[in-house]
Amino acid sequence: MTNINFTLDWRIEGPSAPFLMALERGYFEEEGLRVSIDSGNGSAGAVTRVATGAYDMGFADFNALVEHVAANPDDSLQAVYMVYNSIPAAVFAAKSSGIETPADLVGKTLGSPVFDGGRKAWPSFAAANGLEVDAVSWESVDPAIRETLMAQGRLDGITGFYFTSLLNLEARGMDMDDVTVMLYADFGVPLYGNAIIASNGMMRDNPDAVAAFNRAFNRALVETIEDPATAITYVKQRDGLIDEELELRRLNLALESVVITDDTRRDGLGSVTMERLETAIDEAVSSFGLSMTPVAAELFNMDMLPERASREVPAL
Amino acid sequence: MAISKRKKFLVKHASWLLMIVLLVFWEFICRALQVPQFLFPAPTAVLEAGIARWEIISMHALQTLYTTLVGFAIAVAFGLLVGMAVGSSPLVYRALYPMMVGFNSIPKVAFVPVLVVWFGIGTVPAILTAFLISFFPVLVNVATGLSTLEPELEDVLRSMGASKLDILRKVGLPRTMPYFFASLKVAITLAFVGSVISETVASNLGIGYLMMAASSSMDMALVFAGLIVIGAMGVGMYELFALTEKRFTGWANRGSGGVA
Amino acid sequence: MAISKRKKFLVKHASWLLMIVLLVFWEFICRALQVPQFLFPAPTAVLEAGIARWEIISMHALQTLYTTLVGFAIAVAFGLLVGMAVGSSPLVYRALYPMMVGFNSIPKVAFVPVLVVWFGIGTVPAILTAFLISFFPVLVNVATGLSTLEPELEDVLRSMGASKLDILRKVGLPRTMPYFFASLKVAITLAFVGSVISETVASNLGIGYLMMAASSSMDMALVFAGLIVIGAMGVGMYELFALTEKRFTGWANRGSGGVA
Amino acid sequence: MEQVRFEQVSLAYDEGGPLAIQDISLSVAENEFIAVVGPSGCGKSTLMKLVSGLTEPTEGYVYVGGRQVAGPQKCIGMAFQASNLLPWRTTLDNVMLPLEIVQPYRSQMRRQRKAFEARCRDLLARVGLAGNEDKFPWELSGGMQQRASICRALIHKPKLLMLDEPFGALDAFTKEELWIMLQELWQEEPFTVILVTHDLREATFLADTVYVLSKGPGQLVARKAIEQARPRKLEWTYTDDFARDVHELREHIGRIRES
Amino acid sequence: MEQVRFEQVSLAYDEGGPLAIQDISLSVAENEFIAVVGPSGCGKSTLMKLVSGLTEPTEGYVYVGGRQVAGPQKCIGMAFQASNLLPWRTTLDNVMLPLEIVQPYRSQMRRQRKAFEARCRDLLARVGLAGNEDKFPWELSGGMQQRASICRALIHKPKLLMLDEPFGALDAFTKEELWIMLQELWQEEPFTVILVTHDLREATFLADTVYVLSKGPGQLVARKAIEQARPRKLEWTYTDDFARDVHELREHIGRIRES
Ligand SMILES: Nc1ncnc2c1ncn2[C@@H]1O[C@H](COP(=O)(O)OP(=O)(O)OP(=O)(O)O)[C@@H](O)[C@H]1O
Ligand SMILES: Nc1ncnc2c1ncn2[C@@H]1O[C@H](COP(=O)(O)OP(=O)(O)OP(=O)(O)O)[C@@H](O)[C@H]1O
Ligand SMILES: [Mg+2]
Ligand SMILES: [Mg+2]
Repeated sequence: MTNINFTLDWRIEGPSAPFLMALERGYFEEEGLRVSIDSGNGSAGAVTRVATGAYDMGFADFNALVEHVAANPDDSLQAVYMVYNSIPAAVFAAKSSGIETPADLVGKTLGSPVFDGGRKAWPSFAAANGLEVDAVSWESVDPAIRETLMAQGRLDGITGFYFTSLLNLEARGMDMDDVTVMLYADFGVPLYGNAIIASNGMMRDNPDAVAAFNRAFNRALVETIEDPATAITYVKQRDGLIDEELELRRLNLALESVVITDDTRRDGLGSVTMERLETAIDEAVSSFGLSMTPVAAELFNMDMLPERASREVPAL
Repeated sequence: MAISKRKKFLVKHASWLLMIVLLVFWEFICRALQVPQFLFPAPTAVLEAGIARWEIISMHALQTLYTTLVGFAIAVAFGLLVGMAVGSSPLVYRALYPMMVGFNSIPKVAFVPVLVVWFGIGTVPAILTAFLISFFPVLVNVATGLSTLEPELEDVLRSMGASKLDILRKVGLPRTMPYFFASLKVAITLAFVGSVISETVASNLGIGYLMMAASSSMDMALVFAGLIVIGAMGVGMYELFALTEKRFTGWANRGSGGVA
Repeated sequence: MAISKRKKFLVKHASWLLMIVLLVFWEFICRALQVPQFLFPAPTAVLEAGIARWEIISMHALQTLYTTLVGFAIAVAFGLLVGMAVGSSPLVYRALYPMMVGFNSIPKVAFVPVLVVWFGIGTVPAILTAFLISFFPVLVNVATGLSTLEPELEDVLRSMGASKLDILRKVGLPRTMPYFFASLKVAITLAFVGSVISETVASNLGIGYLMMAASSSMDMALVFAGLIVIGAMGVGMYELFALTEKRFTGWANRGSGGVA
Repeated sequence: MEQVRFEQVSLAYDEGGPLAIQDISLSVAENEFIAVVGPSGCGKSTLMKLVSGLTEPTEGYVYVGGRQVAGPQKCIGMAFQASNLLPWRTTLDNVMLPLEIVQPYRSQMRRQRKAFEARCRDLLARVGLAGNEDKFPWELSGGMQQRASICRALIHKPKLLMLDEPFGALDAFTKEELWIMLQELWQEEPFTVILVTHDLREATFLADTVYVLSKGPGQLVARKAIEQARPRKLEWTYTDDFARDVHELREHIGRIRES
Repeated sequence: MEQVRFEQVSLAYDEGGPLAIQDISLSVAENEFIAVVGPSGCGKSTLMKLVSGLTEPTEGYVYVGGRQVAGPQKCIGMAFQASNLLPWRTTLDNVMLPLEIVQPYRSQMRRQRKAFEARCRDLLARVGLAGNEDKFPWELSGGMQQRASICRALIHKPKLLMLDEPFGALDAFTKEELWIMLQELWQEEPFTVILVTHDLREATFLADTVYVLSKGPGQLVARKAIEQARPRKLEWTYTDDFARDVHELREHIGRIRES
């Protein structure tokens, strides 16, 4: 048995379902792994946790990984399974502010925390849609209140994770008919989303365990896609606090928007194409203003992926 | 006599009465201004949420209470010791004080990620954060109490040939008790803040985690129920100190009638 | 005599010496253990980052200093007033104290969103958070100082037919000064924590914002530079109090030689 | 006219506890100088607290200036047994204190600060504390503290002066000088004085009337008028006449102790 | 053998400030009973602090038991001018304090607590404080506090007892009783006593030698041996013999004041 401690990107929520399912159904154990899963504190924080060796593996933002490796070239962290095939970020804007298309954003005020993926990737979004980078002005606000401020009309729009902010806006009484949603992936941003990453030491000492982890996870992911409602029960089991209905919606939104995409239908779950990966890395480097460009092949390790057949997106 | 009895009753139950008044006021505001539930839920909603999930809440509350108390205990011991050093030695005073003030101006939440790397998430960082955030008031008050000790009282002991340690034990510390207990009231609140904050950043358990989880599922009533449980635990601890305080600082409170 | 002079020198410069020792130690640890830069940068790296960006840092630092000081000033005024009420009246003591302890056990960061919704992003929530987090130590210490006032001294004033207010002004407050200044040291650190925390939640300016921005671009050296600037401002404020304190509580510190 | 009046006053510090003084009735005329003597712990200081309204009687009534005492009085100067100087004020500022509190000085304080200060310095010089005005209380010797405290009781010319063993820590000569000083002040502008003392010579020399309290719960056991004319000279204390008066008081107290 | 010795001792509280005492040389034999008298503020309490090592002389040397004084002494019992009882301890516990600090009592404390307590109660009863053992200091009258403080100085049978105006707040009878008690204790098991007092009768009655200090910076101006045999009786104080001794001291002090 190999021990692996694993950190999630965020708190236990709907999208954590496949990880918890793999754990609860014993898929990890079957692969000879003893896995413990902890909640996280942000998808960039997860990179740090794994980089420092506090965790063996984690579920982290691929772009944060790019950033980390660019700043610390000696660290050879690697992504091994691309769970979110595209960055889940989106711009949400109030139609009442007259925003229907990206061009309408010019001169408007958007709010989000400085570390928000959507905000950081804004230059990509702007470039892809023919906007100046400083076309909008930003208010830095905590994730917990950006939707509130937008619902109150204090902000014209926000950036945020699609499946988080959407639900939050609804909960604050906004009608989705009054909101323009611009998912980055739909508006020409090629960035990838969250991936499973593995520490330096893991990749060096025990690559088999990493591959095994991926197999178990992949199995659970496929089953989650097939039956999200059952998958959510594992989340509820782990954390009695959650609202099952809400988390099921969140999970479904995540699956629909960033897990099941044209790319994954074509190449299977978890994989990337080198071509897009290189573009995505370049895009991240220019968007975040990084000082160097990490090598794509070193950032994502294709060898850890389960065989292609098992990664087929199930037909529903 | 009847008036005095009524007054006594009032004094005795003042805290409850005020609390009830405030709750009613809060409820009223929420209803009158139609404050949205996701911003600031009314007490009835909070109560409902609290009762519906009391088992989960109490599990998390116990964890928080545990980490808080351990961190607080370490903080009190450390604060007492360093406070004694600072209060008795001008050298230590000069050397340590500015440093400590500087250190304590820094939000402790900045250290939690570092603690997580060293100790993993969960109990240990919460304990350490509670400790780091709450030792300072104890230190400051103990140091102040000792350094404002009347030299006349010290002389009583010195004239008997008492050692520095004896003086500290027999005069310094008893004289410092009012300061010490004042600091405990501040420190316990900070200890709760510390462990909750650490839990929001790095834990799967505890009221801090509960609050984050609840807020990410937009259950503000539960968030507030968590807050209120923290507050209630704080009050509980306070009442405990108040009992002990009476024993140790009764002499100092002799002036103020019914207070101590 | 030579020894005493050396000792005086040591006492006078102790804080600098200790700080230098600690910095050297920190640098050594970072190098020896090869602590990764993104976790805990070495002082040299922090210094470098600080010098390279000093203009930006000082702009943010000024904002934080401003919000902190305003919040702190309100906290001191409020803490003094309520502390006086709590310290002089058993009824207020009983009614308010548990409530206050409960309230202060709650992490203030939970209120920032509410404040932001009411007052917008930026300065006002930072000031209010600094206030909310830092008034309690002042309140507790002032209340304790007043309630442990020696009745003999109070009687001196009462025998002249002084009003309650006179007694408070002429005996209560002067006697409470050592408590008050002790609490200022704690309160100022908390005020800094409060405004920084509020800035991390919602602001486009201030060290809190700077730290968030720096950490989101993984520039830990800059984060630590921010932390250190906060610490330094804390120490600066402390030195200011230390000067004032000497004037007001010299009488109480008469015992402890060079300390006050 | 009557200035102070006790009507069957008793006091127990703790409810239901032992009495500190018991069933005391006496009356002090305006501008009378009385002395109270009695064994240690008999309740003399307690008596003072009752007059000044710092404590309330458990039974009976106390009147000052014809009004029942309910709370602290306005027209009183009091020197406590322990000097109780405020440690954060210099000697001068301690003596200034009543002028900051008591009317009419209080409202004149702003304009006349300098004059008041001079007045305090004068008084301090009269009790031999010239040059110590800027010292803090803990820099004074025991006797010096006591003298400063007497100044504080006198400075605002109270209508009723209460002195609780004011000269206990002074040597015989200083003490006698202050007796003379006090008598002079009293004759210049008369006021009522209640003096608690252990020194029977002091009581005899200064007072118009001496009251003797019994041991235990203090009860009035004797009242002796001293008939000697004013101003009394120190030489009088060497006369047999004086010695007889002192001796009579002494016998009263001696009798208490035996009983 | 010599117990205490001053060699040209001067002391200024503030560096370069005025002297509190100046150029004092004296020596106290073992088991001698000396008294120090002098005008208020002349430096008597300062002298006591020097002997007990609470302050260091600015010039000169102080020896106790043949050793130069450097810091607090182990064999001393001291009653301060202000009683300085610890407010958080009951009377009994205040008197017990030395037994908790001083050897050999300290190490026997655990086992013999009961016995020590009984001893304290006995002593308290001897000074007339029976029944007040469990009161806190602020519940005692001034004179009662002073008596408790005397007990605290005596309880551990110090080799050198220092009393700074121990009987100042007591009435004449209580005072005389305590004189007798002190003399008895001293005769049972002799020890050295330094007594500061303003009462010349007290000094004469109790001391083997009386030292007179001058005003201002205290200097030794007279030393008078009292030849009367022990045990001295109170009756002696009514004799002309006694009166003459007292008068002589009085004249010494009188002369100081005039100069
Ligand atoms: N604050 C108090 N609480 C309880 N008991 C007290 C208090 N003050 C005084 N007593 C008690 O009341 C009695 C009288 O005390 P009081 O101080 O009036 O005596 P006194 O005549 O002034 O004595 P002395 O001459 O020693 O000063 C004493 O038995 C004392 O123990
Ligand atoms: N702590 C101190 N700091 C500065 N000066 C002091 C201090 N203590 C005493 N003095 C000064 O030293 C001188 C002598 O004081 P001391 O207390 O020895 O007098 P004393 O003879 O005991 O007088 P008394 O009979 O009034 O008690 C006084 O002038 C006093 O002002
Ligand atoms: Mg008295
Ligand atoms: Mg003295």
